Amino acid sequence: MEPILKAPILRAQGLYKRYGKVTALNNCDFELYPGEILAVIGDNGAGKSTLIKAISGAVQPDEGHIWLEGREIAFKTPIEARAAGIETVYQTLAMSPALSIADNMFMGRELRRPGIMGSVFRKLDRARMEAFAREKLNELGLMTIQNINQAVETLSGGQRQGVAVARAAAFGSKVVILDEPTAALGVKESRRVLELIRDVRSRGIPIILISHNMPHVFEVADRIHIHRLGSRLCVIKPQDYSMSDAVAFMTGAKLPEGVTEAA
Amino acid sequence: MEPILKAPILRAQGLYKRYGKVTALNNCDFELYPGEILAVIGDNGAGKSTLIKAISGAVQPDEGHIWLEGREIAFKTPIEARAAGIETVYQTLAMSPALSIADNMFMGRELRRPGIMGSVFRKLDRARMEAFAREKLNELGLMTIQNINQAVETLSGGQRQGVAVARAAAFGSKVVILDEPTAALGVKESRRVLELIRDVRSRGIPIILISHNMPHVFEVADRIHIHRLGSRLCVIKPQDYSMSDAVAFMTGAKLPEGVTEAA
Amino acid sequence: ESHGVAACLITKTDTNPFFVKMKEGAEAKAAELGVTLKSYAGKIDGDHESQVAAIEACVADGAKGILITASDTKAIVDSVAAARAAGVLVIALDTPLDPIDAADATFATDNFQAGLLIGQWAAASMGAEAANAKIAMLDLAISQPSVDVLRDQGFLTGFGIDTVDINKWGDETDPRIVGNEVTAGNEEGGLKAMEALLAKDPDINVVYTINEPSAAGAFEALKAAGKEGVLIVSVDGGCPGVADVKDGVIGATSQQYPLLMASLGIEAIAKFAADGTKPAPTEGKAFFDTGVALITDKPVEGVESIDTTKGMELCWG
Amino acid sequence: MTNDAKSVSGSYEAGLKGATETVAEFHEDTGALKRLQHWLHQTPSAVPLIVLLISLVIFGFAAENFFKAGTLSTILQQIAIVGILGCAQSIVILTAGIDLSVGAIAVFSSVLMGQITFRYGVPAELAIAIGLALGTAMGAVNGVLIAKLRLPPFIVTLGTWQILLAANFIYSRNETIRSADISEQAPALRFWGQAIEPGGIKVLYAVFLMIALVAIMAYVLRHTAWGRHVYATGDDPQAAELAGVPTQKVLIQVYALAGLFCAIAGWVMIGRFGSVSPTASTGQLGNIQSITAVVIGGISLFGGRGSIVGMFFGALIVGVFEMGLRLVGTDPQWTFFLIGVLIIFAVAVDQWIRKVSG
Amino acid sequence: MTNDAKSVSGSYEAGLKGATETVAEFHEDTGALKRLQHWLHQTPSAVPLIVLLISLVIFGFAAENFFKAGTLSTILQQIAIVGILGCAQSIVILTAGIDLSVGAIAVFSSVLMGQITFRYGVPAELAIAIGLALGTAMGAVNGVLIAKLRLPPFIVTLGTWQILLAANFIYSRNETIRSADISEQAPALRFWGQAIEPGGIKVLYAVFLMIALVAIMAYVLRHTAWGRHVYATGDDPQAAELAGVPTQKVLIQVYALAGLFCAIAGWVMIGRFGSVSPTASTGQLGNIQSITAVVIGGISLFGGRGSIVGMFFGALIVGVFEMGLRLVGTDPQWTFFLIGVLIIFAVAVDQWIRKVSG
Ligand SMILES: Nc1ncnc2c1ncn2[C@@H]1O[C@H](COP(=O)(O)OP(=O)(O)OP(=O)(O)O)[C@@H](O)[C@H]1O
Ligand SMILES: Nc1ncnc2c1ncn2[C@@H]1O[C@H](COP(=O)(O)OP(=O)(O)OP(=O)(O)O)[C@@H](O)[C@H]1O
Ligand SMILES: [Mg+2]
Ligand SMILES: [Mg+2]
Repeated sequence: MEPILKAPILRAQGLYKRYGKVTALNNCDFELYPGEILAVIGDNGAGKSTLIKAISGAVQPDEGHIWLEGREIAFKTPIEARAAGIETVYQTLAMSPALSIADNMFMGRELRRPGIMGSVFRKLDRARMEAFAREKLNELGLMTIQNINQAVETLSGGQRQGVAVARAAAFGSKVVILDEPTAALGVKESRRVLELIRDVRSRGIPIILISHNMPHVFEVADRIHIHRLGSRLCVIKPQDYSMSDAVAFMTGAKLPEGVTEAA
Repeated sequence: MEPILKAPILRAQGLYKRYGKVTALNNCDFELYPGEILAVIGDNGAGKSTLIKAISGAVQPDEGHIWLEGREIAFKTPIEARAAGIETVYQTLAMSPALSIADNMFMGRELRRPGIMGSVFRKLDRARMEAFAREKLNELGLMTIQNINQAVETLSGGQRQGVAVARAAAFGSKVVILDEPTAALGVKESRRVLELIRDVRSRGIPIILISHNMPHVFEVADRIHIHRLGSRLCVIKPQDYSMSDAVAFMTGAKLPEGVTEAA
Repeated sequence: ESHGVAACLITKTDTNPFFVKMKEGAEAKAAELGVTLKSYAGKIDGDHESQVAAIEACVADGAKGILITASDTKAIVDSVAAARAAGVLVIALDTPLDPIDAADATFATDNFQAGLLIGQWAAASMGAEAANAKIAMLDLAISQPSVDVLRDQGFLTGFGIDTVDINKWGDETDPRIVGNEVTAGNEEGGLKAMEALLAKDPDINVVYTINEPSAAGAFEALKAAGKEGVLIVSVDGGCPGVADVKDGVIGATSQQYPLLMASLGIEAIAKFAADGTKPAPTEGKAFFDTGVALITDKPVEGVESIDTTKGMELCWG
Repeated sequence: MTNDAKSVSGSYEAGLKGATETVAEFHEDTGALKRLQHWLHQTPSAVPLIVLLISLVIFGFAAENFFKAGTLSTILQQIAIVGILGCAQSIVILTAGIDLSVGAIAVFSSVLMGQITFRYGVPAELAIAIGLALGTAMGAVNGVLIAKLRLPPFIVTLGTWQILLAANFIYSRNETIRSADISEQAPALRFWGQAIEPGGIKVLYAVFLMIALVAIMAYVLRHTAWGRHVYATGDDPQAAELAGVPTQKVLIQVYALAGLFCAIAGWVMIGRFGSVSPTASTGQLGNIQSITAVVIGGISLFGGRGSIVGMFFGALIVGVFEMGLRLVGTDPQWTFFLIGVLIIFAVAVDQWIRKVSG
Repeated sequence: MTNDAKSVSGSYEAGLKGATETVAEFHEDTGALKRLQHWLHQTPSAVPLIVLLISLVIFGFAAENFFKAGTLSTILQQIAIVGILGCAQSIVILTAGIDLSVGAIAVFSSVLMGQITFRYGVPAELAIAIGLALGTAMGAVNGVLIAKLRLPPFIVTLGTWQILLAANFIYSRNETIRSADISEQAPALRFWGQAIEPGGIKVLYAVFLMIALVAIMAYVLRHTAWGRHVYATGDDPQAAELAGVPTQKVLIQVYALAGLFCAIAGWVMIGRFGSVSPTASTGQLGNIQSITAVVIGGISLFGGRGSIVGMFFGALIVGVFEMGLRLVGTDPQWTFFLIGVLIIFAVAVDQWIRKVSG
């Protein structure tokens, strides 16, 4: 697979984001190519989440430009990004605690009953939504969810994350962004998420995967974007480097060839 | 090391916890021996967090008994557990988002100024608390925290978890409980947490570690409590079984010898 | 024999001493005649909705008669009609309904007259200086319930100031008026309103107040500002108010007779229950006037008044 | 090094083979008590209903005239306005907001309908439509200030409460429009004051309107996407925004709809009182009354939790207390006192039932 | 299999050797504007202060009598009571609660102090002490109901508001104790009504008391463990509880302290108004007024954020608006209208400054 030849589907250049004294993004560049799985790795607090929030409209960068399929974009809300086909699982999961699993999965794109009940009375098709939610969760192996009408706040940490991942995978149409999707997941559930990621790619949708789990990253990623101190240090291919090289780069123990640290 | 010979420091028997239709703990037993690192592993939603919440007073079990150092206990609040020397990092981290890192680390055991300012005017010794917090975070390698007065809500997911872990490790006196302490942490930071866990044990304090990370579990645990469907399936020693056996037990792929599944 | 007769008293509020005394008068008379009396009140000044709810409760409870001091003289007319249709005798106390024949009878005081008396007294006391007066108007509430308007406009009329629209206070253009402020009819409101008006013009020399508690508050503000000898006039005639007239805090006040209204009302209900006769109005008026008297220790030519000793005998609480 | 990585996780993931795929099933307690508890848990509005029933029984014993059909229908008609304002307040509070201006919008709308008819000679039907539109607009202004400028709802509606109440007095020139005039010249204004009288028991149209509004809103909140968005917005606005709910739009719609409900309440007020009075105490007290109903009904002031049907029972509880105490003949100050006690008591019982059934 | 595991993570953790240990440092913008922004960010009470200064300037131009020492000291004395009630309200709101009963506690306490002195002939000093104790007890009852029974603060204090106000009227028999009697027989009751007059400008003791209370509470909230616990309790009560804050105890203490402040306000009321009156408007309006001050001062109604100094400026802003508008305008209805507009405007400016300085 050589996605580098095509034009990037998503590109960012010179992003800055400052929070008071803290600089979360510091002249950061970014590229995502069609059909690839791009992993983003970096230390805690390196600015990975801020980067993807800038892309998905959850945060407005102070400076910099972003292009989606060649057209410059500046999403003001995540809704705009979603409408453009970018689906994101945030690290904080972004779920309404008091609402049920199905409600959360279909938030903002609810299914309505067929016929007059749906078109005139705009009645939700709960049965269909619940069935869909149950199916997606089963695909992830989240068998322990005993009650599909449970409020999300009563789910275990991992179950909650599973719901968020299932939502993004089911609805993403252009780009799917996953911020540490397996952090709280068990062995079995993590494995399913990795399979799901591959599935999504096989549907031709590129994926941005943020993760601290090196084996996972090296297993599924086509390219790895290494983030350090608020900007992209380098992009490597998993075939060309070992995990310990990657770790050395992101923690500052080693510098990749051809790069000199700015600070 | 053969801790099995001593009396357990913490013991629980026949714990039940039901949430409406959901049974989170189902006749669960538990033992922790002095000076050991006990790992608790299990699927998402198996009831691990509920188990440790029952122990630490954050949740009251519907039935069952718990003993600390041979005396039966029934903590009504986490404060009572803390006063008894049990320090816990909850999966939800339990931090006040709007308060600073130092405020959060010392919540409930603040340091006061020496002399009359402290004893009469009860003034906090911010300088000392901040220095301590910074030191503990540095020990964890959380170098990217640029401002010790940052509100916790502005920290990255991993930074936040680091603060919670540092707090528990610094103050635990009898038992330290860690619920997925490395879930959001980077490679470097995770390594430091594992070192810290060993440190704490070397101070003679036993640790309960909940984790989905099998290599970590097999690396540091003295014994592994495998949780399944709300109760203890078995306890194994990492020397006696392989990781894939443990995974097989917890996901129900295999049954350990001498155990027959109840359901 | 009026045993077993149930009656209701519905006042505007039940925190204003005026209505508290009215209730006491009614209770005393009811006990004397063996009438069971239940009392209700609005929650705030101008609250006619609670009064409507109270009328409905009285009807549901099978009362024979209702005594009511209307918070809004027009707005409760329908409920009163419904009560009368259910065979209940409704008597308006203190304030006539609009139209006045909406009630079976009215035992009222004339609030405009009360204002008029203090206005005339103030003008006469000042003599020629009245042309240069600087007047502070301390009213009740911005919702301008009818007592508020009647007393205010009565005072201005008595003082000789053009009221412009007589159904509304605050629209006057006479430069002698420094300003209107609302007081909620208590000391706190009177004090704050007076402070504000003094900040606007420190030379105020006449203060109209809606009632005696607000007059007491205004006096505190004037005292604190070191201003002596300002003419304060008020309405009500409660015993603390008359004492304040005696002490020179208030120059003159118009006294009303809530106890009398209430006891007359109870008697009328007892009579109606006994033989079905309804009370008749005062000769030449559409209602039974229970009267107003000006109380002052500094009487002036041309305005009839009684002194505080007499006022103390007649005062109601 | 992909192979390397595979082997790393492969080293233990081998254990996954043959993992059970069945959903865990625990046997369910099916005792009657358990079921009751479960039902209470699932049906948040059941708790205020129980409190309501208890208070009905108590007053039935305490006041002899209480259990007459006339008394009960009077209670319903007395809460009609609070109930409609409560619909407005409920949706606002579900978004974690608060609307202190509900009463002011209601009174001002009723004054507008009346004055537009009588001052300018506009046909009553048109005046009503204008009044409803203006009420909606007032609510929408609240919504825009809250959603777009991100001002706290409490302070925005505190401001508009004062503004609208003052505007109401200024515009109406404190004039009450008399009931006789309305009956003669603009009976449409009094529409909701009409009643059906099956078996001599008078039930106002207004009561049916209130029940209909509650039912419609219960449906909308529970069964439409918009309803779910209202809950999500109140539950965790950031999460809702990230999950794709247009929270700003939802907020503006909610406040505008609340304004419409308030204007409807204003129209109902004309029917109920017969006249149009700018001094109606709903302007001052409508907010506290509606919030009380909402909170007794179990809707959380922090947003996102509770049901509008609960609000309806909450309004009824207050209505029953007030009427019951009036019939018992307590002195007004004692009535206030006891209503205060009972409000706390009602919520305490509610909380207790929830806990026991937790 | 420990060795096995070691090798697994060892396979990539080798890369950690030599990882940098320095803390990341970014250069900081040090322009004047940036610094101002930073200061605004760090000092939440600065924003209402700016709004206050702006409104002072505007009214200085608009009303000729505004910038006289007498006017300014009148403003201070007019907000003294609201300011003290605001201290009570601030600590309650910081815990994500609300106290609707503040005004009622204040009025009832003042009535108790007065009646205990005059009805039972108790020395005024002792009566004051009893009044303060009873006020604290009333607050503590709120606290117990909220913390122990876990009832919503809004509804508990709505209930106690009614209860205390009614008790106040019943106990006082609606009687006012006249100013002349107090001056003669119990001058201690009027203590806070005394004034110093440097250069002829009168400043009440009450004003100094208010400022002292704000200063003390600012210190306590910022610099003591208890203060931090108050913030944590309001911020996320579950997290605070898990982290070891005795939230129930904190809540009870907070409401009891609020009760004490209210009782102090009641004592101040006697000094300020001269007389003791159960009908004082503070009983009805004290809650809304104090909440307004708190919210304009930038304290979040959702708890955990804001400073009590901001509340002080918030109270001043309202005081300045009210006085300024009275000096400019004439008709109280229009004044009422404009105060509504200005309250919204003040908060909008506040929000705008925060955003710009974000
Ligand atoms: N709202 C905010 N206000 C202030 N600082 C912030 C805010 N959000 C993020 N930061 C800071 O920006 C930096 C980058 O945060 P970010 O969440 O992007 O890190 P990350 O790479 O995702 O880390 P992790 O792996 O731990 O999730 C951190 O130092 C964090 O403290
Ligand atoms: N408050 C609650 N109400 C209802 N159900 C709950 C509640 N808390 C937990 N549960 C349920 O109890 C079960 C056990 O949850 P728990 O959090 O203990 O799982 P866990 O083993 O810690 O899972 P994870 O690894 O994902 O953290 C789950 O099915 C969860 O949905
Ligand atoms: Mg992150
Ligand atoms: Mg868990």
